[in-house]
Amino acid sequence: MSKSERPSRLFRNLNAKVASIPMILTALVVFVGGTAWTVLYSFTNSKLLPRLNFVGLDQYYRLWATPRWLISIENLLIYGVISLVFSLVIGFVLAALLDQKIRFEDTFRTIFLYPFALSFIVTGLVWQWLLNPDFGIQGVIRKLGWTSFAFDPLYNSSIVIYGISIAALWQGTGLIMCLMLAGLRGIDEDIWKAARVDGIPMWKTYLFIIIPMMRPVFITTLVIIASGIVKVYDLVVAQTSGGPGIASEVPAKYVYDYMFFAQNLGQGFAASTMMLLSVMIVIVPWAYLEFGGRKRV
Amino acid sequence: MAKPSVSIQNLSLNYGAVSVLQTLNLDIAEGEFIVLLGPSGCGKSTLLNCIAGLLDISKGRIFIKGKNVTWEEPKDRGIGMVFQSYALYPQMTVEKNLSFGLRVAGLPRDQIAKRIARAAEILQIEPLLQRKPSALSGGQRQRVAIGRALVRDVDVFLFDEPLSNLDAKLRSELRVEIKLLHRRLQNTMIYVTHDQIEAMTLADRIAVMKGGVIQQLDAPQTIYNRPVNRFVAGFLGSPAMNFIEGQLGAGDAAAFTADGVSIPLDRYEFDKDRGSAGKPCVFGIRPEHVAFGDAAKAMPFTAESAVEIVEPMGSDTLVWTKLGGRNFSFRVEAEKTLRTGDPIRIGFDPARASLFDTPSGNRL
Amino acid sequence: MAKPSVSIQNLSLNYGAVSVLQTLNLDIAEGEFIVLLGPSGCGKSTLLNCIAGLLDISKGRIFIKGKNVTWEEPKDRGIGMVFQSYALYPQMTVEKNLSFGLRVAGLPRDQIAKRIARAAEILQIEPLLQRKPSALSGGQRQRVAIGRALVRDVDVFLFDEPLSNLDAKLRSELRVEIKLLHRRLQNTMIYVTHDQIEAMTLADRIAVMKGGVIQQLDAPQTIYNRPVNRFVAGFLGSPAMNFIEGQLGAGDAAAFTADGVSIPLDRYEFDKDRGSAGKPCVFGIRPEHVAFGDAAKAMPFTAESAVEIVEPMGSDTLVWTKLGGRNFSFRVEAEKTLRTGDPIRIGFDPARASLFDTPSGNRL
Amino acid sequence: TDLEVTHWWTSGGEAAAVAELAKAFDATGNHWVDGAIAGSGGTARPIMISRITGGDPMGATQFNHGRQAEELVQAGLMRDLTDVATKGKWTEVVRPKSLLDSCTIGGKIYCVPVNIHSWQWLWLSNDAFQKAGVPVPKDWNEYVAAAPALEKAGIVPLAVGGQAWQSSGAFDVLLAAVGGTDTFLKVYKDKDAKFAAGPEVAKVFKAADDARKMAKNTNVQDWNQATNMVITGKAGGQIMGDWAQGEFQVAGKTAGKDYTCLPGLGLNEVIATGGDAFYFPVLKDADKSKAQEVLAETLLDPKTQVAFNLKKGSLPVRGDVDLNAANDCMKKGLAILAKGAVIPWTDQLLSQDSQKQKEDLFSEFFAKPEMTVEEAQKRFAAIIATAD
Amino acid sequence: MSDQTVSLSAPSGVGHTDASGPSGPKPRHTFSRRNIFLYGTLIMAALYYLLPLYVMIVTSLKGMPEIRLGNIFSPPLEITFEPWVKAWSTACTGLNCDGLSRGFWNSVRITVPSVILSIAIASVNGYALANWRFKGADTFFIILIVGAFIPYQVMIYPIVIILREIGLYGSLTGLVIVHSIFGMPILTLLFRNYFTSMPEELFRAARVDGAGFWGIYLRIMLPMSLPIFVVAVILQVTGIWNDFLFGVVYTRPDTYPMTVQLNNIVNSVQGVKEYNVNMAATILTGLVPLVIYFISGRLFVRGIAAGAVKG
Ligand SMILES: Nc1ncnc2c1ncn2[C@@H]1O[C@H](COP(=O)(O)OP(=O)(O)OP(=O)(O)O)[C@@H](O)[C@H]1O
Ligand SMILES: Nc1ncnc2c1ncn2[C@@H]1O[C@H](COP(=O)(O)OP(=O)(O)OP(=O)(O)O)[C@@H](O)[C@H]1O
Ligand SMILES: [Mg+2]
Ligand SMILES: [Mg+2]
Repeated sequence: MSKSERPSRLFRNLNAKVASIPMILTALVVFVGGTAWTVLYSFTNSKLLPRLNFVGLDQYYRLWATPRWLISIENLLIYGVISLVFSLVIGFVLAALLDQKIRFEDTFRTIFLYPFALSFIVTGLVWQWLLNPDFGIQGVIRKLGWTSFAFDPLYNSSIVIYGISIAALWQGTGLIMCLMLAGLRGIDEDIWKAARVDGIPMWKTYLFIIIPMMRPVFITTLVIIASGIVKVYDLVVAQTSGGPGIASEVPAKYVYDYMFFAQNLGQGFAASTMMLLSVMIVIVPWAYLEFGGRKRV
Repeated sequence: MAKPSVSIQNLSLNYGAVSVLQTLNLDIAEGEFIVLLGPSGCGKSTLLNCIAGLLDISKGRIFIKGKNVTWEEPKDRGIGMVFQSYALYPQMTVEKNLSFGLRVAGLPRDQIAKRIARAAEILQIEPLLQRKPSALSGGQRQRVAIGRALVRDVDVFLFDEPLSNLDAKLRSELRVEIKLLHRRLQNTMIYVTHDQIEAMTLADRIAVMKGGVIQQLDAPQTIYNRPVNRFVAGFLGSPAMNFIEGQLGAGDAAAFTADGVSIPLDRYEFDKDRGSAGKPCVFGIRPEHVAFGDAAKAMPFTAESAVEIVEPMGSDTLVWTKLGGRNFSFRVEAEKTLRTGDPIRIGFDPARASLFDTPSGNRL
Repeated sequence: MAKPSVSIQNLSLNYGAVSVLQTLNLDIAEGEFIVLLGPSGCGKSTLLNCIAGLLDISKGRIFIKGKNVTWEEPKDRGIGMVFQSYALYPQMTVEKNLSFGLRVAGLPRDQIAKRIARAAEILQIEPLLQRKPSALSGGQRQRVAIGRALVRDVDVFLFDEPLSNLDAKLRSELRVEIKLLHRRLQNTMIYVTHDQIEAMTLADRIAVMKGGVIQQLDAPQTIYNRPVNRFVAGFLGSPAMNFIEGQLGAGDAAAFTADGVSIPLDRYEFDKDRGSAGKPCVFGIRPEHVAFGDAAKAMPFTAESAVEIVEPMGSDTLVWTKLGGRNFSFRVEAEKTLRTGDPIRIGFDPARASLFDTPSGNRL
Repeated sequence: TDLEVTHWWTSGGEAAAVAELAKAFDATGNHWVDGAIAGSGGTARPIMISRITGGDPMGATQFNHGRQAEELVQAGLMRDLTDVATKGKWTEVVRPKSLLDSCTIGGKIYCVPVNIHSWQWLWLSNDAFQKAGVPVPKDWNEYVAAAPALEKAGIVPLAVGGQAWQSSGAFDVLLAAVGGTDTFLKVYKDKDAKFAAGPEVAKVFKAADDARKMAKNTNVQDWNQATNMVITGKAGGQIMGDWAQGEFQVAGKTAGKDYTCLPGLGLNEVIATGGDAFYFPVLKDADKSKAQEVLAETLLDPKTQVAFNLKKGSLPVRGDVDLNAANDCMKKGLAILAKGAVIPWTDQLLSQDSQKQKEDLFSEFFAKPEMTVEEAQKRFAAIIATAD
Repeated sequence: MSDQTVSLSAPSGVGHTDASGPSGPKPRHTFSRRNIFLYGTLIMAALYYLLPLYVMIVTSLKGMPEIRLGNIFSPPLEITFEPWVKAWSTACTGLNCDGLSRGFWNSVRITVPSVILSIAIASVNGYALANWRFKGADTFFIILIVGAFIPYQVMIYPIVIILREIGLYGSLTGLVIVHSIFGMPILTLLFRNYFTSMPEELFRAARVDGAGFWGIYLRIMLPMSLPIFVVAVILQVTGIWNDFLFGVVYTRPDTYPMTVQLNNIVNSVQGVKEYNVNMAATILTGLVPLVIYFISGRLFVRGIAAGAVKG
């Protein structure tokens, strides 16, 4: 009855392993399997249905020769930079303001956060409307007498992606603010006191002391924002459907359109593989650093 | 008396309805080392923060160097502060940590360099200047934290439990360093702690606080030997003072009686009127003032008892026995070998004891 | 030696590439109170967790009551454990906390009630049974945590720094309680701490650890008076032992020489061969073994010096001076009044000192 | 039996037309479960395909007839309707014959065409031209000439919605109308890239450039919103398929009086035989399979054909039905059909992939004035070169 | 320093010339520059965030003629609830004219089990990852986290195949599984961080007490993780309720969730767009998550502080 032999590795922690089966299955079958499947079929000329008809890198050559894909990438970059920078800045500023022991903090916080409860579809619809040049903001201001006023980002190819960003920020900054607020609340009170005794002005304290200290929060936030950016789709569809022309196309939409609309799965898979590849290059090293290295008992 | 360096007048502070400090008065002389001692939550940090200007007070005034600073910003009060958690700016090097406040204040470069060099030399942290706080040991961090106050060239230093995050050995080392620093700089220092050894060794005067009120403000020896009330008596001293509850004896000669013991009090100096016989009171005597064996025989009061527990502490040994039905401890040299159950004779001189009124806890 | 209660054989534990415990052997007798003492990070908790079965060991075997439990689940090892942070289940009442393990094990109700009643009585926590941990004071929580181990009716108690979260006063009180508990239960107890007072007062034997290796395993007094190496010597004792670096003197009579002092060693008991003259070594003497003034004159070794710092600690006073170019402290009674700069004579008996080889740190 | 039918007919006129189908089917004792998916074929098709390939097929589903369902059929997911067709003598009644050809793969019939949609229409608002003080144009060239006058009157000359297929379709119409039937076939049927880069097609691109200039202030997305601009006189006209007529009808407008329709843009009166067809996925349930047959029959029933197509504004696929109730425009269409001036439509000629590429190109072309005609034509030729 | 004689309760002002200076709390002006800046900025920001909601509500209460007048910001002259009624019960998609009402119940039927299942799985995963680490667990977790970045569109096809293979395609169960899969990465991360931040000793104590994997989870960990559960529930309810893509791809018309219904209503343009109905439908669709946010916003922030961002 006394076990002097080391029991089999497989059966130690058995319950934990059993309980993790859904996770393991999801990770292996859905994410790894699905991805591998996608990559495999990106080398075929599958049309409506997946078929193993290998054509080498043809889909990729075509992908990178397609103006729409290039525009999508460019848009994603612009949208990504804008979303990242502005959500972080706005989110942080709002959080910092709310952290000043103000009155009605709850009210303000709720106001900033509520758009997050709405889907991108709804967000897109509302902002499409607010930005409609005829009866949105531009129309109203023109009616007030300023007839040369122009604010029609959704109908102007060169700035349409910024128009989409406005809506995205409206929807997403609330959550960022919450994360930042939680981070700010986690900062040692003594740091603030030390800075005050040192006579460091508030903004300098934030800029040079607090923000560098909140690095982990910023990283978490960054991951959340970034995963949202890569996936952006609904918002564009709801707001512009990629228009005017193809000025606001994004990669996720390219994937979708080519897989289902153009019935060219191979092309869609090639595009998704490119997206995955870029995501992996950024995420995998980060994930390993963040979750893989640190060991705990 | 000389103009006090820090003077606190009728200070009150509430958090909403909770009153943390109540009409507190405290004058601190130039160059004095004051320790605020008290249990957790008694308002020590609060008081320190009020002096630093980090909390808005509810009532009263604060003077530093004769100047009314009640409404001044912390940076304009001429104070430097060291925090329990060090509060170093983690992403800056030690040098940046030290210089940041000065740079913000717009001091010329060479001045900054000079001050840092001086502080680094005093604290012996020159080799660390280019490191980040995360690459420092606890003691080194603490030194940098002190350095940050040092470079500000201030009149008053405030310390909020600066050593409580360190281990015992480091703590005693840094204690000596702070003491030497004070001797060298001759600044006024206000030091918060709940460690009585720190308080005893560092302070010129100790302010023992409880519930936002200063219980006793006096030189360490006075506080140790003549505590004004039972709280102070019990709070200071490790091992703690022995307390025996009983009452003043009847009859002419003053005596204290409890469960089968009667301690003569003719050698005890009463602070005030001794009160009537039968008055309930508490008798307190410190373990190191209790003699045993032959030495006990010479004492004005002796009793027989038996050893209950022996706690060897290395340098000396604490022995627990019973007196007046209460656990009673006394200290013996480490060499003495006593065992549980040994019968012993103990004795002490009531002149070294303290007697407290039971209801109020005040010294009699 | 009787069959050991706990026996650890060639235990090794690595975290990945980091080896925390290295081929460690330890036999603990039935009813013994063993304290694991060592600086932070030396592997005390790790060792305890290995015994409890909370960590998977890399090599070696563990026996409890003669049974190989190396791969048993914690609950089947016959151990109870008390944690530093109490680890009470916050959402359960005290009673539920105590009974949780028993309920999990499926004990009958009346049995559970009986055991809880007994533990509550031993620990005097009957009135608290219906409270939640958040409504308890630190000391009470600690008692409940002990109670949780108690109700399990186990052979071996494991304590992981059970008192380190408490304040000094409570700590010394609970220390006594644990000692009494051990006396009453006569269980084997393994107690982790880095507080040397706790170790000295509680232990039958102390295992001093450093870097995952047991440096010395001995009775407290032996460890205190005859430390096997410089680490153990320095780690135990507060105030710490004075160390003077120098070398063995030349000539016939054994002596220790350093910066202008020569200490005769003829009364010192060498552990082994004393080694050749000029061998670098460290001389260590505890502050309480140093006499001063008239008493010093009687000592085999005396020296003149001057007072540098006086640290009154209430019960006694620590005085710092210089010897052999090094800071040197000694303890005097609290009554003695010394002031900085006073010239003094100090002396001690080298028989009470320790001498260590400089490179290896081992006792000579 | 309940039969779920998915389709993307959700605009006013379309919904009314579907109701006719449902009514007719329900009358057979079965029940039409409506599975409308709003948006356009682009939104709906992936859902339909996912469901069919995912093993949860609906009872019947709409596709444009042509090559959209080709692979599903090849994968054996679609039901062979040859028996029903033989029984109903479809080969005889369906007209033009090319329609049934699109449903035929490997000699078997897999779909039921329900209507003929032709893209080649220019819808003009009589009101708008009146307001601008110019006569209603008779063909594309006059229309282009009238554009400045319309603009001056604050009217958008040509309404082209933001959806990609609208601009792409408009170009195809111009290709057939301005370039002519041969040009159209040479480009799309023969996929002659050299020709597509040549001068004949350049002419069409010139016309497309005109169209883009005329359309630049449209600011709406959906085709029916664009149609609505024509209905309300906010726009001069729209190049749109005959389904636009349904909207005019719902709005209570009369052809000839309120609006004018010019098939083939008044230049080349042809009609493409695009349109919608119903496909029937293979089902396990025997009852449902039976109901599928009933539905297939119902769809081609002459009465249903009339009712449906009147509402939808499209032409019936049977030559033998009575369309007295048809309005002006439909009659024009029927006449052309009768003349046999028909061409196959791009859905039948090109794969969805090429269609999509084309859509991307023209959507960009219409939205981006900086894009030169030459560049657009070059890219167009490239698409044709790789088209299949 | 032996000569100082300071009495404890010296009357104030002794030895000071300056007895009349500032005393008591520093005066604070309600309209200080700081406050004006602070509240000014906050109010401006609040306006930006509220504007769309205002427009939505106002528009949904107007009749179409009033909307045609064009000023979207003006309050309704005549409040009408007809758009709401229409959006809820009579708006048409194709032949179905029962508005959002049917979708609402479908959404409930989808959301409730999905939320429960996904949180159950994720919390157990997080717990296993935090407390019962086994070899390779980290690798799976990293895969999961990377999976959070995969655009959903990419996964539609493989999932169709997977569901087809296990025969759950088109069923509610299938959709619930899909939601659980895609909710897993972020939720697992949240729970893992939360459980990691709980004292390890608690877990050990329970093991010594003999509780096993499930015993510790159910009896010790669960009762302590209310804050993170609140966050998870809020995130999942909003996420699943708002989902369109999965709802439309993996269900059939009789089980379409509300968002699909909304899309149908909004995109089924019948002549002119009925903005008021669209807006009412939009608000109705967003109502459930909105209400949850308004009620539990405070808990949300607290929970995030507890789990999502560790310093
Ligand atoms: N922001 C606050 N709101 C309400 N009460 C507070 C606040 N900060 C502190 N207190 C209360 O004020 C009292 C004094 O707190 P303070 O921090 O000064 O204690 P302390 O003596 O420094 O204790 P410690 O030794 O634990 O640091 C405590 O009872 C505390 O609960
Ligand atoms: N999960 C882990 N992974 C890697 N190293 C670890 C881990 N846990 C502990 N260690 C290392 O093991 C060593 C021993 O740790 P342990 O907790 O046993 O120390 P300790 O003696 O209990 O210290 P303390 O007094 O601070 O509790 C430490 O150096 C620590 O850094
Ligand atoms: Mg404090
Ligand atoms: Mg430990």
